[in-house]
Amino acid sequence: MSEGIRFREALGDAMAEEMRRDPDVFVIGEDVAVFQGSFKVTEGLLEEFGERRVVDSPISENSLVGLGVGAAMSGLRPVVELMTVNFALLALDQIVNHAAAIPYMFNGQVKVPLVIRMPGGGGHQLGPTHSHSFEALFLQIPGLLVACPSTPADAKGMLKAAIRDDNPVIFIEHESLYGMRGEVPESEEVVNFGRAAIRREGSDVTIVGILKMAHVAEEAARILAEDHGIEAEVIDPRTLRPLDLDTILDSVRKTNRAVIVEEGWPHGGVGANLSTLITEQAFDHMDAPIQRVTGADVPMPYSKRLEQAAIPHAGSVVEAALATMEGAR
Amino acid sequence: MSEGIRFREALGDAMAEEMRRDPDVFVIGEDVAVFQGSFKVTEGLLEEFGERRVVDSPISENSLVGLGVGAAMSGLRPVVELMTVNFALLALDQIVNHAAAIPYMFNGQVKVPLVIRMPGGGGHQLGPTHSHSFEALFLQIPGLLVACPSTPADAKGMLKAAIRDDNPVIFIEHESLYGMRGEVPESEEVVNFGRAAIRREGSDVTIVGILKMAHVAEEAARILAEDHGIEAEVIDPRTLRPLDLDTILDSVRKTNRAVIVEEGWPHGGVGANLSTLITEQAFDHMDAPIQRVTGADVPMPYSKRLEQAAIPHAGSVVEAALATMEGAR
Amino acid sequence: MAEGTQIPDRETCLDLLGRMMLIRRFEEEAGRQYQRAKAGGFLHLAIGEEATIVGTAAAMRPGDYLVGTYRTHGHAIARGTPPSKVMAEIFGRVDGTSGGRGGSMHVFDAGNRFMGGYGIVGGNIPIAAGFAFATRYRGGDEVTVCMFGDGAVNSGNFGETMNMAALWDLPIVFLVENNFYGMGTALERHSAEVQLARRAEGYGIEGESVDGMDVLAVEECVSRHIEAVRAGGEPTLVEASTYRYRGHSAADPEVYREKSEVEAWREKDPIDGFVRICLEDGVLTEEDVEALRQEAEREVLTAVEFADASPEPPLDSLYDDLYVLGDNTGWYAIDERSPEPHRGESPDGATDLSRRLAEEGANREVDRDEHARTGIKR
Amino acid sequence: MAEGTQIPDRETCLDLLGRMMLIRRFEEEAGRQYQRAKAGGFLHLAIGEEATIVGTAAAMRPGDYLVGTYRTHGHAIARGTPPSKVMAEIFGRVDGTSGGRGGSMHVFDAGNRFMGGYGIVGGNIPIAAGFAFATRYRGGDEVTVCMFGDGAVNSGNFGETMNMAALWDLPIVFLVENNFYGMGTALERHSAEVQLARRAEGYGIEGESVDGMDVLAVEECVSRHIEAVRAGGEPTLVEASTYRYRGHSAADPEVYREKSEVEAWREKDPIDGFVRICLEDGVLTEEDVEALRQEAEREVLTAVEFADASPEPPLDSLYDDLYVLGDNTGWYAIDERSPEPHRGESPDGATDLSRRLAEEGANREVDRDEHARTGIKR
Ligand SMILES: Cc1ncc(C[n+]2csc(CCOP(=O)(O)OP(=O)(O)O)c2C)c(N)n1
Ligand SMILES: Cc1ncc(C[n+]2csc(CCOP(=O)(O)OP(=O)(O)O)c2C)c(N)n1
Ligand SMILES: [Mg+2]
Ligand SMILES: [Mg+2]
Repeated sequence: MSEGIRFREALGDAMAEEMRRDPDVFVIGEDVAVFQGSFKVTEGLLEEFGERRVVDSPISENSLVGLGVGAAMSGLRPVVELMTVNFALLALDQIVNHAAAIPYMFNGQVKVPLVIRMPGGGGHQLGPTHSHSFEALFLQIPGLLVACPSTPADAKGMLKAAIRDDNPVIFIEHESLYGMRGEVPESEEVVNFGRAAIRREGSDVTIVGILKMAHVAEEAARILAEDHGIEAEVIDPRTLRPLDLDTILDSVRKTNRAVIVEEGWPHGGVGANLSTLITEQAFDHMDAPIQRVTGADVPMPYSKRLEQAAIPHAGSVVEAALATMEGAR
Repeated sequence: MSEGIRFREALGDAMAEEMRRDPDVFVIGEDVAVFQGSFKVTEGLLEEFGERRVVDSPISENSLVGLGVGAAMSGLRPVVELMTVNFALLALDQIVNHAAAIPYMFNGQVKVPLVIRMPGGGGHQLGPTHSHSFEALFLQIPGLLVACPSTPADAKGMLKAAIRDDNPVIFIEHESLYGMRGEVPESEEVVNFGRAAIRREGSDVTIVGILKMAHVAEEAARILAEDHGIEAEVIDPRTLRPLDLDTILDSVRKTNRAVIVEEGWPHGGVGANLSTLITEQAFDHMDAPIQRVTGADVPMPYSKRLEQAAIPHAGSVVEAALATMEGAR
Repeated sequence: MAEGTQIPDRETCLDLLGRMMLIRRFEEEAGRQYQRAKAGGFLHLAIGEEATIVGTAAAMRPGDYLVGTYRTHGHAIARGTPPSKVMAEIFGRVDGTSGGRGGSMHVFDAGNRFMGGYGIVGGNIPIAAGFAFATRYRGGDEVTVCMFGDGAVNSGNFGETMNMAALWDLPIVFLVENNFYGMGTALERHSAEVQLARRAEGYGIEGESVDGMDVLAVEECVSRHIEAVRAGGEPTLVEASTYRYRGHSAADPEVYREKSEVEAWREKDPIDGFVRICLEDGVLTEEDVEALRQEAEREVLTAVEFADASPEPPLDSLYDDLYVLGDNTGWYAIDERSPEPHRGESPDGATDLSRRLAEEGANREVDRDEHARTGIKR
Repeated sequence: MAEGTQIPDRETCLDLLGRMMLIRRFEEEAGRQYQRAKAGGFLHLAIGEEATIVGTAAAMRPGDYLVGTYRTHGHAIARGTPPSKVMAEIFGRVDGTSGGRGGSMHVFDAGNRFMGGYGIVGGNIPIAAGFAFATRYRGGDEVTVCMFGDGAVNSGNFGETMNMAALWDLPIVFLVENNFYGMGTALERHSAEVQLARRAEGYGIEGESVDGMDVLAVEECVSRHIEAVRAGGEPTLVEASTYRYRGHSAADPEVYREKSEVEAWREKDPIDGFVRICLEDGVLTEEDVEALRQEAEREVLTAVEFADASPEPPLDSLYDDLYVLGDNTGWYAIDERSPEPHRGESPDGATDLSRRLAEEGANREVDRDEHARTGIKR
């Protein structure tokens, strides 16, 4: 058993600390209170903060988010948990046409300091309706911030930053990471958005990944080093809006090669966006086409075998990295 | 006044012809019947086909689409009109978790031969909630087909193809094009998906655009030819799923330069996807970074001045094309 | 007018009538200005619905929250927003309530607790519940009134939010402005139960119908509901029956109803009716009414002048207020026309190329196809 | 059991009891197999709810449509789907009802008119209305029964679809399986009105509550509603009060309810109760019941064997049935692991690299964190 606290505890701690610090912070969502959260992220909050500040919601996603938008416009700081990202589709009108648009469309008269937390991703055989990776959908929307932590420390620091932020924040958590342990710094540490983390330094190829794929990227980098003598630099952008493109560009200008790994679908994905931004701004530095490793272009199948075949693994990332090396001229 | 029939009439004709041909085709949506369609696309249908086949819906977008999904699973061929694409956010759960997923998740036991028509786009001062371009959102979703016609002939031929198709089709119409006239071939002409149209031939730079931006691309090409002696090849992909990448790649391999123009937002957009796909497959042919011209990264402002500043115009496309020429080595 | 309604004092009558006349005149003028292309987009006028609007606003305290739809010029004005700022918004100018960003559908005036202005049918309903939630959370005594159309009761948000509000006893009054049409679809063609107040029953709360053409009846009814809620009662649903004389928006051919139906409703005109009883009662004189008419005329013409004189938003404000800048968001966007991210810290993020192209776009003759002005609009 | 209910004939009793016992045994076994990691994902068992399921199915004709949620193993079996095919689906195998693509939440059997199996709460409701719409469109006499939980009545779809169905007189019966909890949230904590049948009132249609632990009462009530609808009546809402003995899904710590509450409901067990009255009446003997028990045992063990023997879906089926191939869709996807678009026409679209990497992923030891098996699941 490794050191530190679990990812889910880090998130719970972040909420608890912010709730202690600021009486305007409250948590609302389906089964966040009595049930203690469907992934136990809100465990203990009801006991400490009571029903007023930890609120179980009916299964009414669009109105749940809309209520959060209104409460945020009134100056509260709601942390809305959508049970999973899959149900965010039901709330997309409130997210896009309301939360994201309101500060702009009302000319800055009101802010929407709202956090929408949602677990997502595949790998647990939840099938086509319950395994989505929607990062690529949210990053499109101006007016939102989009956070995708991959470590307990980031989970805590970024959630605290999100709660303190005055903008609507989409906060995506990967269900596979909840059990992961890691060292988490002392309480007041905040991890501000828009600063990518370099998880490993290297000069041969840049590998970019978020959420669970940040770990797959690291695993691939280890294999590349051990089996192929290739030193990969691994970057976790941590937030997709704002995006710390500079750190990625600096790396790519050094390595001249890049691989992007994501769990979502290939068309119009996180990788397509990053690949385009990198190519636009570092065209002359690229020695080979950027490789993307993405989830398969299908609704996620339930069968374990098919599901695993549809999700990227380190082996694919290694192959992709090797392909960028082959492509060198 | 130019020749031919209007875009909206072409769409209306397509529906009427398919309804005459196939008794299982019906039209449902808000104000499609008595009101004759909010953009008059369904004008006359109620009169010819009656209330059974031309159905006014309550303002209940998610259930409206869901009802269409169920009816399609029962073997009917519903043409659902969402009054505008902006309201599709309310129906996204039925579109993504149901229409797109069902054939796959039920192992091909049922088909979902559903067409969802929706007008979209900006330019009419409808403000932040009513001016969206969501092509980039829909093209991500495996299981959907995505059509974006830019001429009356395509509008008619593609809508007929969509209605005859056994897959769920997202059919996006640009509100600014409804009044456009054009020659439309005789009735049984169908324009199958997955075949890009080369709107103008040229060898210096490839310009790709859909919907209204297909016309902006053509205008830019005229300016490039007249003012700069540059011959642009203009390609309208027509469908984003399936995507006729081959035609685009053939062009780019000839011109070695590309500009993509789209009305939607810059992050994760149609352009980002295309740019990545082109770069991946024609990396060695690109003499300059692909240029994207996109809508501004803001909710669409109402003010005419701001709105026009947020929407791409031919001038920007010309600048972008010139930039690809500068970038040549 | 309802049997036995007491005519209020002179000041109240002047206030109610004045507000209704101002709103009526404002709306007529907005329609005229729209025809003259001073405004773009959609223009949803509420002419005929003034008693519902003013009666409701009159029942509210200054601290209460009013939430409306995309047909809310009058609602904002009834709450105290200067007509000139509403007109400037319709004109898309910097002095508009929303700085010209929102337009006619997205009027907003936090100062007067007119909390919008929402273009998505039903989208305003949960947001209003959020205001009420915040009030209860803080222990305040403000009441939120959320107004929406008969068409909006069929939106998913309606049922979801009614349940939440009733479940949590939120201090909110839901008010259906039943004008018998959702666009071109008549009430009985869009709603299974046409007595919309009955929609409350499934949530175990009270519903009541009121004559929305009678400003006193509306004021009395809504006051009762607001004060019951303020006193800690459950949320309620009020259905006000009213009518819009004009089309759904500026260019609605109105094929879905008979002229005679419109005429019949005009007989019940809320302003004419109220003038009549005030004169009959003697609380007001013809001269009072004429003075109010002139006052409305003056205010509305001033509003047009003000709006006309107000500048268009400058192009370099395009990204303003997209984000609240802070520790997380030092910059906001990658614009399409410059390869550089726009740094929020620097007041002048756009490159010259970007600025020049944007200017070009903005100043360029707008290629309007026929439906933009005369044709088909919602 | 309800007063005065007539005990049906022997054959019917054997049928009802046999189906309930089969489903009970099936569910218990599915739970066991899940613990042994034969199944993945969520497993939502309906143990305790058999009377509602079987009573409803018994009221339906073969051509009628049944639509359920993600807790529907029993519903499919009650409609006639072989238990072995349901088990194979839970195991994720090719012989599963959905070929292993859908899993426990997405069982589907068009042949027996069990129309799914939907993981999104409330998502099944409008789809069911679509079936009913199609029936009415074609002039058929099939009735659709749409079942969903007490939690689902709060979803936007519920209100939207109730209105549409009532407005258009669709041939559909809505049936709430009220088991008093939506996950860990008790009825009175999620719904403002706890008499869920009352939710019908706002749509002007009839609602009725029935004892969902009494198979005869359910059968009688649902039959009445179905036949009224079939005869051209309006849609209706039936609320069946029932209970799930197990947690919401396989790993629910059940902190939200007392053991004693579960025990109290077990006293009303639908199978025990029905056995008792059948024995008391004499229509069935102890031997009959024992024979049914053995039959259920045999069928379920056969189902497990069948599921175990059924192959895993081959990797090159990953893209099958994503699209119906035709004139518009000759190819379907750009895969992540090969730069080539997959041509649907060629049976073998994937490149060797693609195949190899997929194999590797699929065969690789799955890195499960602790909650995958023992911890937190919905
Ligand atoms: C979700 C959504 N669907 C459709 C529309 C288009 N639309 C605008 S107003 C309207 C009719 C609304 O009718 P009602 O609620 O009765 O309000 P009224 O216009 O009569 O005031 C429709 C369908 C919209 N704005 N939002
Ligand atoms: C739209 C949506 N929100 C949330 C969930 C997660 N979830 C699955 S089942 C469930 C509870 C549903 O309760 P109820 O409708 O009473 O059905 P039951 O499980 O009791 O049969 C929830 C919240 C979901 N699947 N879909
Ligand atoms: Mg109306
Ligand atoms: Mg339940």
